[in-house]
Amino acid sequence: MSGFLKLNGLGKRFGGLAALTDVTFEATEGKVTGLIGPNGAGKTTCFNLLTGTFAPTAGKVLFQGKDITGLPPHKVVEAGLARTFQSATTFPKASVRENIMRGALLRHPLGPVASILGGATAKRAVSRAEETVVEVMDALELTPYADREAGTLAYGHQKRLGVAIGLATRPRILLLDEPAAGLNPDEVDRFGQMLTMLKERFDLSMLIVEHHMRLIMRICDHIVVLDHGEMIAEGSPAEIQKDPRVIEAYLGGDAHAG
Amino acid sequence: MKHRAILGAAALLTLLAGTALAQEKTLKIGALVTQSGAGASWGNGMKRAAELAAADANEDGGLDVDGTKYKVEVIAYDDGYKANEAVTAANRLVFEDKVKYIIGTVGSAPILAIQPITEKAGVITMTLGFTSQALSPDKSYTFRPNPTTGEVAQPQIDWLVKNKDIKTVGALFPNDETGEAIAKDIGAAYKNAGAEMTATEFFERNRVDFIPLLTRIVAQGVDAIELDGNSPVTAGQIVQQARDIGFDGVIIRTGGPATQEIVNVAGEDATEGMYVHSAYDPNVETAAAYERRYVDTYGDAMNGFSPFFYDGTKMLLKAIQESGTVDDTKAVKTALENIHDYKGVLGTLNWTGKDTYGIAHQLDSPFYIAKVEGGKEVIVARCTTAGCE
Amino acid sequence: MSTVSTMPATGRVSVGGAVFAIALVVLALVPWFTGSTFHFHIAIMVCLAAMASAGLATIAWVGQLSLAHGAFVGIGAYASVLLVTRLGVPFLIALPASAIVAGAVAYLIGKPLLRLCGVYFVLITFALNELFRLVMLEFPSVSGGSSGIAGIPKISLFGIVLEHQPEVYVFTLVMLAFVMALLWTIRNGPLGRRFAAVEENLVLAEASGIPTARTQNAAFVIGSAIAGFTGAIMAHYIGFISPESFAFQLSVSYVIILVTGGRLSLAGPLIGAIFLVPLPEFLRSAQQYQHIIYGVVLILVLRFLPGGLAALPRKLLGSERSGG
Amino acid sequence: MSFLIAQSLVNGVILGTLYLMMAIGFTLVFGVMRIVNFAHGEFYMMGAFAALIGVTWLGLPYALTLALTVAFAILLGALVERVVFRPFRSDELSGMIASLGLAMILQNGALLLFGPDPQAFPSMVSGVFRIGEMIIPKSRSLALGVGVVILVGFYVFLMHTRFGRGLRALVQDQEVAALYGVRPEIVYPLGLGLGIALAAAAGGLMAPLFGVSPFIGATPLLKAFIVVILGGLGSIPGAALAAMLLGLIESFTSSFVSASAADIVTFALVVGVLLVRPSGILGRGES
Repeated sequence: MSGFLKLNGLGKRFGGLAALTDVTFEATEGKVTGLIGPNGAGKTTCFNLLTGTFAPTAGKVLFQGKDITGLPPHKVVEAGLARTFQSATTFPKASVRENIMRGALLRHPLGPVASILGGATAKRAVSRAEETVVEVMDALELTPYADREAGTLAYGHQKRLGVAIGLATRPRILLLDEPAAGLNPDEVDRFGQMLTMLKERFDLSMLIVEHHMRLIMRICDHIVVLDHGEMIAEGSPAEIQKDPRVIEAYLGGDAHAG
Repeated sequence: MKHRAILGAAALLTLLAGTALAQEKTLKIGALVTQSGAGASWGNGMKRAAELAAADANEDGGLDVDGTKYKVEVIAYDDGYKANEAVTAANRLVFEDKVKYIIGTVGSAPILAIQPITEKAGVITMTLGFTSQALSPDKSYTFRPNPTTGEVAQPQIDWLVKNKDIKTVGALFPNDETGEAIAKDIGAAYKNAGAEMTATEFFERNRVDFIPLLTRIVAQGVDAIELDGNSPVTAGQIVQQARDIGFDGVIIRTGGPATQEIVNVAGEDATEGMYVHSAYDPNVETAAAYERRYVDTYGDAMNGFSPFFYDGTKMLLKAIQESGTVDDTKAVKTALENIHDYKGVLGTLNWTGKDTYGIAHQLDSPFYIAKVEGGKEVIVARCTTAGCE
Repeated sequence: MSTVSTMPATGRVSVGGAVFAIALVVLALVPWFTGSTFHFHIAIMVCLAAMASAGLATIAWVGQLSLAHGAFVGIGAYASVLLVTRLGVPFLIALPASAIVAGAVAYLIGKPLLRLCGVYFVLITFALNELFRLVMLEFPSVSGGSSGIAGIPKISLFGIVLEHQPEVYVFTLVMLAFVMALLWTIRNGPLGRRFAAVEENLVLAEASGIPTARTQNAAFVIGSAIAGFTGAIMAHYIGFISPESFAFQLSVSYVIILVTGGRLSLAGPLIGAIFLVPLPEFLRSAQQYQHIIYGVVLILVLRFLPGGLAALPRKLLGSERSGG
Repeated sequence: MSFLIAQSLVNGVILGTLYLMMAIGFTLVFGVMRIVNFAHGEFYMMGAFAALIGVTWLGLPYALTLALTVAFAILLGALVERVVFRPFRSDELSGMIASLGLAMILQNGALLLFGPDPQAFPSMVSGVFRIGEMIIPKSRSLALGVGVVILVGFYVFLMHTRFGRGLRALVQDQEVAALYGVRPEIVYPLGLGLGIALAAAAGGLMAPLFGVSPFIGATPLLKAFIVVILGGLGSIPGAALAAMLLGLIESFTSSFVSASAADIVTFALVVGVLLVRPSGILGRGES
């Protein structure tokens, strides 16, 4: 296997402090990979290294055989890795439709003259991107709110809009940063179902960082566990639940068995 | 919006009131001076000089021009020492207020910026701006009623170099247009007098710490330090800091009357034995009287340039009377040029500058070299442009 | 507005827009009604301030602020004056050239600096404005040093010299219309969409595939080029420039105009300039309070009218919508 | 030559201490409130005027005047935070523009009250210390001594009091600070108060050396800017390093080359640091 998304000996130091050390795993194409660990385990750091927010101090990230280590976030997205944010993150002053459009236009690039002055080329690009917008809105059940200002939506809808913007960039893999944060148990369940549906409909792979164990155990095919910046276990949900190192890490730290 | 409307109405009323007053013949003089920011002390000195001169004329029921009495009114606008704002104010004075005479500007940049307007419109300006470009034959409506370094430096420096046996001089100047112009004049004057300005430093106008610069100058073993071109406070700081690091040579201020402020800042000990340019002899009663009147009227210390502009405005009013017209500025200009041996508060005044500027629009007034003793000026030599003794 | 369906709908305010447009035209004609040369001069200064502030607005549209805007006006002014007086280039060529010079300098500065976001960039532009002034003072052979350059030739088009204020006003008005039209086009095109995305949420914009640093630099370059363009016209109208003419205070005055007018709307700089440039003429009697009034107005507008005066009608009508 | 080097060293340290007092207050206000305070220089100016009023008008002892100035500045800071900055807590850009407005109000208010003319400040001490060939004016030694005492006091306060720890937590991370029970209603006003008190203290200390006028705030503000750009915004160790570096560079370049060279070298350094390490020597960056 040439590898889909591969982390190879990834490490990050802030000043003298190691936030992440020698993390190596692979997210397989067409699967959902979970990244878990207690607070301060380095999940967010790992996520930020993958998405280009920070450059790693050691190791490599390979995506479909291509080295994407240290690329800026917009290049990472262009390579086919879209991300969502922990809190509801939207363009608050634009409509839902416009929010998604801003993601969708990534796949319809323009030359410098057309991007400054607009014109027929630019209009064509927009109308082509419109197809993606309609499809994504439909998939995330946001069509009824198409013309609402994003900042006025309910929290749950804003979170869905966040996923919609990511999806509109037509990624191969969607990276989700604690998608269940701030949702009530009912919403979490529905969110889980929606993710499974999206995975089929858009032929996606996923990498999820999450605290919410029930969600993780239900939707993940493969789980990676971090503690104190190091990888302590990896395997199927069933294997992970039995792994003594994982249990110890969680009991010793701050358990989240919600 | 409501407030704006009220403001507008108030402005309109003021305008109407203005027109009503204009029935009794008004001679409007613009004062385009710096009233905000660091140049404001000069600007106030000039504006108030014009006001005091106007008050003199109005005391006798107005300025008598060919049988008609004119009430003299000073309209003051601020230029903030900036060229752009000076152009706006000049446009307003010339085209809106229809002013034919302007006292101003303070700065060199503003005068150069407004001259295209004033010269074209034939508006007579009296500027303080030290730049040599302010006066030239093709700018025939601009006068400068205060001596600049170019006028006073040579005779004073000749005298000091000879009498104090000075061979090398160090000097510090602000790196603005005034500083650079003065540095050039002073440097040449020392050279002509047979001395050499061996150490010259330029600094940002806001600088307050001179010890590094003085350390360098003093290390070169200069006989004297020149302070001309610096504001009174800067000069005071330089004196204090120079004495602090042990400089015991002569300190000279060839221009810029400000001895009292320098003594305030530096203290009597540090200033003892300094040689300064003085615009007037305290023994000349008219000059002292003007200063008392200024202080009594405004409650502030008088800026050293104010008496020049008082005399300058008085000369301008006299020229208007002599030409018999308030509108024909060409005639007024000629009359002003032809004033000789005017008895001003500072002494006998004349126009000079034909050789330097190509036009005799530069005031020539008596001046003095004084030595500071116990914080007070003591006149040691009297000077004209021809020399000191 | 635009035919692009996904842009925020502004059809509702089109009546207001028409009223605004008519008001602008009437205001632009005021000097001819009064016939006062002084009013023509003020009108020219309003146009120049609006133009420069529109450049600053472009930078504000990506959520940035440049405190070196005055310096870019200065770069344009010096570029044009040197081209015209030293190389004998016609003004009509020197004018776009000065915009290009200012834009190029902005590009070189913005490229490394716009990797830093937020206030850090502002802090640095503050220092850059000062650096411009010091460098110009250091090279008197180019800049005329602190004495500046006087006697700059007036604006001339195809051999016709614009001697009088009304002629200069017409020219400036046309140039302002040109700049505003350009900005309108940009705002409603793909780049404007990116600007809005970056302004609203920089991190999300980057994660949506928008190269935010490059987008911000594009806005900085365009805005600074407009500043340079303004500077060229200003220099040839005023006839005098010196490093002090483009000091920090000039940058601050553009910030005040922009914030008061409305920093995120297209009309903001226009409205700000129309209100604030003539204001000192009304405040002559309260001259010493003038700057205090500016300071208070600035804080009050930020606090109670964050969209500036441009947002006032909408606010009064009780509508919560922003943008436009 | 060795005399010049030693003398420049002493001058540079004195300048560096002044810059440090300005920059630490500035960077603290940024760290706590995320506001780039353009009015910081005006608080230096107000400190100088407060000292002038205390010493020459009221005839109070210098030390008491300085203490009162600091107390007054803390109260003023708390007031300014409430009235001007509080509404802009989540909006860095608006807060910064508001501080521009505040600076205009303060400077022109002082102009209205005291007039444009610089005021003379009587010397507190006169004479010099001589160490070998080296000369240190006593007035500067006094300013240096008091400045160091204030800075050390501030350091102890920041490192070893509950409130100081709260401030540091806030500078590190707003959310973490909330977890540790740092209450913004108290910490914000006092943070701003402390920041501007340092500026006012610097103004009061430097008044006898450099004079007093409504316009004296501009230079210290610019120096504070340069120091935090060099050292990294929000970094106190960075500010300390950069302030000393700036003081020494200015002093040595002024003494060995020229004053205008000192300005150019300073700015060249700023540009150089920005190109190589845009977030400052010890800054954490923000991208």
